Amino acid sequence: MEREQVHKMLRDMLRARAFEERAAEEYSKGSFAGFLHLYPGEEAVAVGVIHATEPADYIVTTYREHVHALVRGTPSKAIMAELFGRRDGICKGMGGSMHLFDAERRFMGGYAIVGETYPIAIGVGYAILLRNLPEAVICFFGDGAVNQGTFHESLNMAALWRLPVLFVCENNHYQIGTEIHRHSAQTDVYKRASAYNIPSEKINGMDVLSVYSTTERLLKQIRNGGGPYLLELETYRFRGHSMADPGTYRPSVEVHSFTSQDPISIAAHELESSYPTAEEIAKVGPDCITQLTEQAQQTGHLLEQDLELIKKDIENEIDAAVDFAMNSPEPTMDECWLCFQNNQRAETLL
Amino acid sequence: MEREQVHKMLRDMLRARAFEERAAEEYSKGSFAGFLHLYPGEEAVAVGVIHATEPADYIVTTYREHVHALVRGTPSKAIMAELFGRRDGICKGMGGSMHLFDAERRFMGGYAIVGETYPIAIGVGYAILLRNLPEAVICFFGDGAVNQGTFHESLNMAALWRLPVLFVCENNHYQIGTEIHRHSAQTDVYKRASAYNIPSEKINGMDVLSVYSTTERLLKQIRNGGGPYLLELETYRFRGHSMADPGTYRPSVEVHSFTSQDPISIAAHELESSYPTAEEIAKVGPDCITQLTEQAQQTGHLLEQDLELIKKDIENEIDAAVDFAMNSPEPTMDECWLCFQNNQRAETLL
Amino acid sequence: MHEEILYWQALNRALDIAMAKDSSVFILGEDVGLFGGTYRVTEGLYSKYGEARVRDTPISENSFTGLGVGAAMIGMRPVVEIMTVNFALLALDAIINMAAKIPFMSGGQYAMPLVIRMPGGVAKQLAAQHSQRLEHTMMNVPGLRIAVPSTPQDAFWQFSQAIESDDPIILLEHELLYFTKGVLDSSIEALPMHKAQVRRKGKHLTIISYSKHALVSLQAAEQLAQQGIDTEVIDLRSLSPIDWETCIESIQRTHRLIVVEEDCKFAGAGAEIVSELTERCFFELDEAPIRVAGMNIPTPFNAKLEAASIPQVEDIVAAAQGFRLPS
Amino acid sequence: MHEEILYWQALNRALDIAMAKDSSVFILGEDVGLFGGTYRVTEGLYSKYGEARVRDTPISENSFTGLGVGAAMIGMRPVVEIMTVNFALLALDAIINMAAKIPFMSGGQYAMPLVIRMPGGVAKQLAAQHSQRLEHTMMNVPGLRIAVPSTPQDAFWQFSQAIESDDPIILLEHELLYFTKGVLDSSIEALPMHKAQVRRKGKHLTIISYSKHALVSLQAAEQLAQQGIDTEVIDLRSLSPIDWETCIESIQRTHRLIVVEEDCKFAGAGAEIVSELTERCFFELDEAPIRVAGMNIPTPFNAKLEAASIPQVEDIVAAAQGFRLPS
Ligand SMILES: Cc1ncc(C[n+]2csc(CCOP(=O)(O)OP(=O)(O)O)c2C)c(N)n1
Ligand SMILES: Cc1ncc(C[n+]2csc(CCOP(=O)(O)OP(=O)(O)O)c2C)c(N)n1
Ligand SMILES: [Mg+2]
Ligand SMILES: [Mg+2]
Repeated sequence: MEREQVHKMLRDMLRARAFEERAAEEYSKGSFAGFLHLYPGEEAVAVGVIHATEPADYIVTTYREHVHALVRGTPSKAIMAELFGRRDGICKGMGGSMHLFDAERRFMGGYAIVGETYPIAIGVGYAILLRNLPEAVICFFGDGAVNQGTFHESLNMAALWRLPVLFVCENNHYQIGTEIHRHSAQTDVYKRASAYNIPSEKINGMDVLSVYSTTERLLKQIRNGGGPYLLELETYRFRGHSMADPGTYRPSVEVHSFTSQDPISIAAHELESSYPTAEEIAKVGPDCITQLTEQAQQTGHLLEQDLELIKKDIENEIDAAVDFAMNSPEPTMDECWLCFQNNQRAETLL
Repeated sequence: MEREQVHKMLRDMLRARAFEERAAEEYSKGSFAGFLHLYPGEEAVAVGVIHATEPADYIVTTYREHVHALVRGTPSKAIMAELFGRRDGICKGMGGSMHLFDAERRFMGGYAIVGETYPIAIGVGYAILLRNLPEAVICFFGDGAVNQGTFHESLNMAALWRLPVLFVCENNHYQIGTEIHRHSAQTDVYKRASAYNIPSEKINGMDVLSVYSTTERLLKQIRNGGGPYLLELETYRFRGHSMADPGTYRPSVEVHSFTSQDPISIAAHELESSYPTAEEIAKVGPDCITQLTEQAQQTGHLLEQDLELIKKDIENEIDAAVDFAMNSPEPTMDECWLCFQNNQRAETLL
Repeated sequence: MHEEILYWQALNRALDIAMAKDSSVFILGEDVGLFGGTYRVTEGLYSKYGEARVRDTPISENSFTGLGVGAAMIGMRPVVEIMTVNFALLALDAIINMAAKIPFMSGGQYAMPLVIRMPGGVAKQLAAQHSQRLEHTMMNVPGLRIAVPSTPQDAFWQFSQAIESDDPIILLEHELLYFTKGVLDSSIEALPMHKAQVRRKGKHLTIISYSKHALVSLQAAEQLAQQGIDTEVIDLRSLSPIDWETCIESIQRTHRLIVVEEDCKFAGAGAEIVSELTERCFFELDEAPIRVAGMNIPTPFNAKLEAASIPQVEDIVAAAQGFRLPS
Repeated sequence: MHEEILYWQALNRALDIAMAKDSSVFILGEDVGLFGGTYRVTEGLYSKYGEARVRDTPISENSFTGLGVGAAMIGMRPVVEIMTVNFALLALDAIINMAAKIPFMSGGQYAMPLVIRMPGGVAKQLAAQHSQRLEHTMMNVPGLRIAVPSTPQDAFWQFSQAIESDDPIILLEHELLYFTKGVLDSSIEALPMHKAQVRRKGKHLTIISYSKHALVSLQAAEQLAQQGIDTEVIDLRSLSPIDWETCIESIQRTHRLIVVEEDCKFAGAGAEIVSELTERCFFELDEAPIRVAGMNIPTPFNAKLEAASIPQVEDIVAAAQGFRLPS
């Protein structure tokens, strides 16, 4: 893999981590309320998958989607302002954390009702089919979401009509507090695809490089008319389900074993000579320090300045995003109605 | 297999056929309206399965359920009166053809919304589990019903909690006018069960003997705590989907090939020396005449009088059922409200 | 062009014209293709436009309705047929949580040019699970618009307008209307999508209704006329938005109001109509407004009870006779 | 026994008592067990009654609600928790087509001792998909009964009564009530399940409300009292059936009516209340009844807009001030 690409992915993982930790901080400060579902631990999934997409591809995702939007290219300030509910948010403050949409980047939305991403994805896929274009749809969903009826219904239709959809399961082993073996009779999510004659596989979702290369291969195949595919990515969230959930239902040894596989450290490892220092990494988040430090000690780190630069950049970016959000005005009720009636255009209703 | 048992099953198949053809006749005469979904061609399924049940087992089924109720033991007159919407109908005229319920016989209802049988069945199964009883639930559904989300959701829960449910797919290859390969990406229904780690198999649903013996074996296993199982029965409906559907979307060669497998003729074959005459069989329905006649000519028929007696009996029974239905009064609005408020008993609402 | 046509044919015509004109229009639903549609609305279109644009679906209401939502987001103009409104209970997440909310939640980034057609209402002995009317449920959802055409002309107009609109629109078609006949004049300009229409002028009282019961109300009005009661009948044509102005103008003349609906009375569509008009015309009303509506009971299978559970001509006549009219 | 207790604790208590007493009572829903319930209602029950009777479910709303229906048919008394009312849109087939209709369709053969609990309403910046109120949808379904307790005492009583009833009952719990405190007195006899309660006596006007907004209305009444406007506040406690007598008796004294609801105004619960009471008290009303209700818009995420989209104390006060009171 190109060093450049790895570099970009590591950078996006670091941005993702920094963005989310900052969002948590702002939430705790009371800058905004509501449900806030964070992504630390799962960065390799969104980063690996989305880096493999083309601008013409579409992305459909869930309420845990800040990072997906960020990686897709939505400016961090537009996302942060949305979390703050402000006028300059990507959805003008109407959607909030769980409902980021960015039409320009074909980012088809964050959905807060579990299981909604499938029908949206096959709908976009159906449109692509009718238009006969070399485009693909990426449909993200969690392990818990697999048990919603729409999974079954949508995968069947995707297979029947060979829709260009890559179904990506972010299997973090939990549906809020319910572990996968307590919510699914079949804990290998990828095996469920056979019920629809959809090919599938499971790979390590903590390894951004293989996520990237697998996705790249699959998307090519899908854009060439290969039909739908299901990719299961095993991953882990370091935090609780949302800010309201301390995640205490998980044995600490389990949490520890996964933090030692921190995807950021795994990616950094690939950049061989560019390991960050323990101090630098400390800023990323406590969960990966030990691991990264160890690796850094073992392999040495050459491009220290580069990494320092990246970190600095990111810090500045996120600071700027928060500033921007804070200074963006609250939307007015008039603006709210405009968003609502946007589609009526020149139509005469009565 | 005991000759007695085969005899009883053949008798029930003939009753089923006669009941349904008479229902069609009454419908055409205008004795009642609504949707009427008939069972000719599929008799071996209901008869084979239900003969293998115990009185303590429960049955959940669809809108195409007259025969299921009949075989379970609901008197034909109570069913016919329900089709007529009369007071002495099994549901007092409130439910009609698609909604037969018979609590006494643990016949948990005919459901007209495709996919409803699964949740009801797992609910009954869950109650059995909590009560720790050696009982099973039989859940019938069509091939089209497999694509409803509830199939997926319910089978997962059945497997997770090892509920005592036998899922029986009446695969007649059609969802109204849509053939199975046009509605399901996976046309072997039984293969879908693997997505939930549920064991399954497919057998010939035109062969009442194997349906019976397979079901008997499976129910024993389920009552002994073996967990859920999915049994796919390949069958065919000779008529259209309902009285509103002439079924013209099916190639006549296809219809012909299946009528030549008429389950009644297959069952009769087992009774070796008891073949009916062509004239006798003519009363059963036109679709199986040729086949039965041929077989009869080839093998001879000894217990002609027996069969004649059965046929006569059935004719009398169905005549009596129609008489009964016709003479049963229409329910009054008062009775209607009583059915509705039946559960409030002595409760003070306000 | 002025011709007699059946209601289903008017819908078929509207769809055919739209599909011929705009390749982004497609229809999907159970048995809409090869089979030609349960109520024939899609007859002939499968062979004309092919299976991709006239798509037979599995029995997966929530997901194929959601498919329509996704396709509409990127500029297609899907028409989803839900075989009957009763099955829409399975698709309400797609309709309410997705179609109605995405344009707003996205801050106005997405249009939602989606039409969802549903036959419904009490037909003939279809029993409780197949006789529902869900207008009240959909009315309470901001973002949805609801058309309830009662004539072939309106069916043609409103379906065509719905396909052209960028908002999600629900078309409720009463099952007993498909084989009713009426004039379709394609030369006259369509009424605005949601405008109510006064079907009969009258001075003693105003009946407001919609869909099949607008026609039942007209029959009642004819009977009342013979008794010297001159009844105005308004066919709302739309349940969201509602054309209050036409209603208010009428009440200002008649000072008496009956709202007729097939839906269960308790929390049905009529509740909103009576409530809003009372608030706005309180001092114009000489007597209490009356709802003539379906009984609060699941629809019984028995034919007589079924008929008794929804308003008949006589019920409306009796209600009108209860007024103390100025002589 | 007379104690201060939180709303969620009252629900927890009711369930605990019912489970201890009757082994046919069980609860199921997402994270009700090991996790202890999103709003703590099932806290402690998993360890006390085991995982079979406190069942964590997959995210399969329609089917686990339907599971409750099936179990209720053979005599269990299931309590289904739908994590929030918004997800009930996925379970409406089980609720409306199954739970509400089976007892009737079977000719009265089956009871349906099922309770479905759902948190809901506008809480704090949960955005459009998580801020809904579906009371209107459920009200229009004959066969369902709906309780909307606003205090710990009512939560305790009504939940206990719901579990004991053989009818399917929906318990709507406002998300902002769980951590409100109130007195629970287990020595006094419970009010009947669906009886409305006059929370404040008054002579100038009647406010009818329910759930959280009954409390908001009380606050408004206090402010109005300081301005010399003596307001009666009725907490309906039940949306189906509705205790009309209590409402009518009040209107006969005050002659003025305001209905307050958080739900969208258009075709919301208030429409039924105003409509029925207008029909029945037309000549008792001195002025047009008023609905103070939520705006007809999906709930915006922004906190200020969110607050502006539902009635606040000032909105109620302003509405009351609009009346021309006798001096
Ligand atoms: C239909 C529905 N039911 C329940 C919820 C509440 N809920 C939100 S997230 C969640 C867990 C989802 O788990 P999973 O799909 O594994 O995604 P993760 O949060 O782990 O990324 C639940 C139950 C919901 N939002 N929608
Ligand atoms: C949810 C729902 N969608 C659609 C229908 C209309 N409908 C009734 S029967 C049927 C076909 C069912 O096919 P299958 O499950 O194979 O059963 P079969 O009729 O062949 O016995 C359809 C689409 C329905 N009743 N319920
Ligand atoms: Mg998960
Ligand atoms: Mg079939």
